[in-house]
Amino acid sequence: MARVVVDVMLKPEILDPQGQAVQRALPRLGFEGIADVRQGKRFELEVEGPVDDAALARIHEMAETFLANTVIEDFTVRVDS
Amino acid sequence: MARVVVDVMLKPEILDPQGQAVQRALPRLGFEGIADVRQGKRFELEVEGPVDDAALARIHEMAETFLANTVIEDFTVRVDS
Amino acid sequence: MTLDTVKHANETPDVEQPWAELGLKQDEYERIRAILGRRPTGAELAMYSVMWSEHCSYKSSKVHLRQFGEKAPENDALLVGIGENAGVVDVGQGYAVTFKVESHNHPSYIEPYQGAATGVGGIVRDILAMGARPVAVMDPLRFGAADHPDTKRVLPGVVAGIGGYGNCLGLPNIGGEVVFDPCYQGNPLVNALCIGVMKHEDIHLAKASGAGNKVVLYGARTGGDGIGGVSVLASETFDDSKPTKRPAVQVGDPFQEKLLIECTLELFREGLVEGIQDLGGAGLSCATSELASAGSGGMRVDLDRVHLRDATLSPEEILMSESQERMCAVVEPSKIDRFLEICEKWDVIATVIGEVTDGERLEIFWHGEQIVDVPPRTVAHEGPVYERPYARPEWQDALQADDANALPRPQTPEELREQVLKVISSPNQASKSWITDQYDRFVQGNTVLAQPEDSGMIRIDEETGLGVAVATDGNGRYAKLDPYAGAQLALAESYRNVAATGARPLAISNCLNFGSPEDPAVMWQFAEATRGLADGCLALGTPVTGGNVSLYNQTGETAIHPTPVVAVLGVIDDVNRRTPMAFREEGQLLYLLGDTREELGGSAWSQVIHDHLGGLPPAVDLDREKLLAEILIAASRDGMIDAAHDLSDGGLVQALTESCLRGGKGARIVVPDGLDPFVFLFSESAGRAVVSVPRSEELRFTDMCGARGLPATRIGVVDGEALEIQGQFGLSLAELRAAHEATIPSLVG
Amino acid sequence: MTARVGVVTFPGTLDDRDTQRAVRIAGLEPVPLWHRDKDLKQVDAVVLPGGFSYGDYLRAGAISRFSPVMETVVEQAKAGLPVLGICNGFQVLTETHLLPGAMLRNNHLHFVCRDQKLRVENAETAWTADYEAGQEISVPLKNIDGRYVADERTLDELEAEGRVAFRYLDGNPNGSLRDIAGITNAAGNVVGLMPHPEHAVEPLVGTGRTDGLGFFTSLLKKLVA
Ligand SMILES: Nc1ncnc2c1ncn2[C@@H]1O[C@H](COP(=O)(O)OP(=O)(O)O)[C@@H](O)[C@H]1O
Ligand SMILES: [Mg+2]
Repeated sequence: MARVVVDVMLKPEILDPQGQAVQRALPRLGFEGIADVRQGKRFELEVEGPVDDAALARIHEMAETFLANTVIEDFTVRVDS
Repeated sequence: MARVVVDVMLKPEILDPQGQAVQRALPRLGFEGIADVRQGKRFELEVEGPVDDAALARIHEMAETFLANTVIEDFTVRVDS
Repeated sequence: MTLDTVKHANETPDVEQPWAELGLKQDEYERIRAILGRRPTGAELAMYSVMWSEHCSYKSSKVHLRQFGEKAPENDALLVGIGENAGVVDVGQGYAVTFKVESHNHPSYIEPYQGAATGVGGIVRDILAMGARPVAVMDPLRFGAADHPDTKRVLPGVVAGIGGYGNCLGLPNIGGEVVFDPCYQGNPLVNALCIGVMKHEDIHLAKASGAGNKVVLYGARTGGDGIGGVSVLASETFDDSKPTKRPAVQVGDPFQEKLLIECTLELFREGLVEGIQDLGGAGLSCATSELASAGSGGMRVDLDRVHLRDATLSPEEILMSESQERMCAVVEPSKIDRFLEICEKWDVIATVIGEVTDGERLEIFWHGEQIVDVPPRTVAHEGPVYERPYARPEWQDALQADDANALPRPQTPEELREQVLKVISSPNQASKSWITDQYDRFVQGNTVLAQPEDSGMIRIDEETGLGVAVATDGNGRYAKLDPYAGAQLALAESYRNVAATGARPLAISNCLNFGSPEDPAVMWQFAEATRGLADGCLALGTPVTGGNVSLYNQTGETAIHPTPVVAVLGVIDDVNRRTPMAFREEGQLLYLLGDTREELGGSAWSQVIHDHLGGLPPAVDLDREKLLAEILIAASRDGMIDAAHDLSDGGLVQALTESCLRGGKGARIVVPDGLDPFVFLFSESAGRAVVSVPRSEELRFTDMCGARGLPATRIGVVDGEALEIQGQFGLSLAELRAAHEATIPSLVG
Repeated sequence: MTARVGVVTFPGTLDDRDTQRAVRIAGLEPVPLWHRDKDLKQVDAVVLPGGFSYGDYLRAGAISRFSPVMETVVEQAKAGLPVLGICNGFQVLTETHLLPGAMLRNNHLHFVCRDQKLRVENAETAWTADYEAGQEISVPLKNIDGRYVADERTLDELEAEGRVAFRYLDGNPNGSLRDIAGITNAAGNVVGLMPHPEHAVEPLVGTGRTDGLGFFTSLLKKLVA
């Protein structure tokens, strides 16, 4: 079975308090030099059958209409190697 | 500035209620053929300075002690190209 | 690997078995062999080991818990007593209420969010299994020192887990406790309580009867989480050298649990359930053996029918899995179709996994081959019982001799004022709203009172206003000084809290959190605390309906303070008559009820100002507690008081601070003649409350107190924008608020 | 005359029974609606109540939006049926795009449960006609994903058209842009807000206020008029 990964991140202009909270905590934990942190979602889909262009197109549509809310989020789809 | 991505996923044996809920919804939306869905977190770190082995080692430690809870989660670290 | 069938076990009697790794002792293993007349199969060994663990079998505590039955007061209200998933109490008008408090301490230390979340999930299923709709939760919590780094890890996770799970279930969180003490570092206590409501005729029991009836497993799929988790984990001290004792924790799915609740209630409504059991610690091992043990016949289960999340699980693992959000029901064959239909309606997976037989054995099969053949009682109800040795620790005398009443006291009004501010802003005495504001207290629309009120109160009938109130209390410092008195003080405080809101205390549940039972000093604390609690319940007429024991709460040789947590359930005929704690009306008179003695042992003052624990805890007078409760209830019913607040840790000044801030009103207080202002403000004498009396009711109220023999001292009046102790000092409400409310956010916010 | 108000139950909905009670207290007739039924049973209005439908998994409201009942709700809302989304219901309405914008995790990252002061900015919608414009009310707020966001253009448009229906007062509890607590569609029949009016309808329970009753009585006024 093939794995397709969909990454969903908040659009750059949207405030990401989770990422910020992580970033703020880093120096306290002794990790310096991280200028910014953004936190998003990662979906791993196990696809039955071949992952051809048609399948990828369908997953793209799924990401656009369901996995991501494009009002606030961007997404990428890729086959996991 | 270089970007390092840390992906954090629940360990395979740990229940992933979010992934399950997503998977169960897919057929209703007309998307068939997805055998399993797991949902995790994706962190994008903007790193100041060079991303050399030392920096990656530190980020690895950060992921292990902070970004992931290794009692229930696995993680991977990679430089974004 | 070959399947270890019963046949195979008969043929290979000398196979080495991993009984020690599973937490069994040599003699326990020998006993299993004796019961079966052969070596157990792997599956049988798995079942016995989890069911005979401390957590499931109560093997160290049983001999002491028996007193709760033996000394139980006569009480017509008790419909179901100890031994079922939770006790049930008659609250009148045809309604019954079930409630229980349970611990999830060890899992919450390892994974605070999930540990606490699944703690809520587990207790909710216990309540549901009785036939009741869960209507509220509470969460008595204890953490290490407030400024300790591990507290910063554990506390936010635990609070988020309780909120994340409870909020998602739609159960209002109406109270609990938050206590900090270094003794809980590495051993946080996460206790969770749930209250459920039903009609008398809806009570369900955990037993499998009626040969031919089907056994249905429904809810989440079974996975590999927490195998041997809770049970084994909660049955030994932490020891880093044994990583096998730290298995994967369970992850909760509150959404699944919400579906399980609604589905199960619909199954009850349609009369489709003969017997029911939730799956918690020890999973299917527990559910099947308990159902079969309590019923009249035997049971046959085809384990390969269980819906799995992970197809590679072995039968042993399936039996031990502690996957959450599952229930097991016994259903008549003619009702099975409808049963499955309702499960489908709620998107709940349901599988017939077996049936009740007319035999006497619990028999489990795996693809047609028999892997378990046991008498169920020997698994579920006739486990080992230990008479652990116990002895009063030799340090107890020295501890009690180290008298807190002899500690240096403030010398000037200015110093007294400073110490008041220090005490009310200390982590244990400070406002907990940073935590409780993360819990939904409004959902279901029946919350009459919620934290920080003395007890949570839920309306259960909209027409008549019938309601119930519950409070939980425990004070490990008192219990350390004297476990017998400490347990009674926890009971008395919780009882008083319920009465302060106007409800009549009916029954109790309890969670007994202690160190290792293998330490005779800890066992003595346990024996004393249970004896104290049983005697106390007899004196107050409130039976124990159920509870939970959590042992091995210790790191190395150091045990936590003995921490019995007591939950008291009360009933109020009309919630419109409840008494809140806020001072609201200027000019109302403040009365202190009860006697104030010089009692500072274990007090908040001794902890905050002197970091001291020694002496004796406040004296217990249960007759006085009863009288005080009667007065508070009568005054509420007859509209003689507008506010009441019980006095406990922190003493009078703590109670005044809370009531003033809650109502946004100040108070002018006069120190009664002959009383030292310091003792007046800080003593923690039990059996006291402060009430706010409208002037028009003063005579009637004082007459009642006088006639009944309850000391009632007029100490001041609701007035202004400050708490003013005349002749001593004043503190504006703003100052009080800043001191009281800033602490917790600054520690963990 | 009275009105029939449908109250939808999704899997994981929590405040459905509370909403039915509020509808009843306001003198209207509650009609339970089930997420799998397309049929709205001839109701005069629909409330999507609060809770955690589908556990709030993926995004709050994201999965419920695809339920059969929502197909009809969206269709009829576009034809003028009064629809109120409370909390999770508001999230569902944004996911269906009946209302613009989206709801994100609170900026402080915690669940917050408190009594919240609001200003009714638009008293002309189907659900606010019983209030005065500018009226201040207090109702409970309880959520973790309550931060309203939309792009600047949408926000300006909402402001210009008077479609910001409620604004937070005395402190923004979650970082919502422009203190927005609730909005309406252009026609004024579809309203969504994060706070919970259904928990402020009886003096005894909840916060002890009845400021939320107006949402339900407004409906009657609109429907009868
Ligand atoms: N401290 C206690 N006081 C009274 N009853 C207790 C106590 N601890 C446990 N019990 C009772 O023992 C029985 C078994 O407890 P437990 O194993 O915790 O139940 P469950 O399997 O439902 O979690 C229950 O009826 C419980 O109420
Ligand atoms: Mg149980």
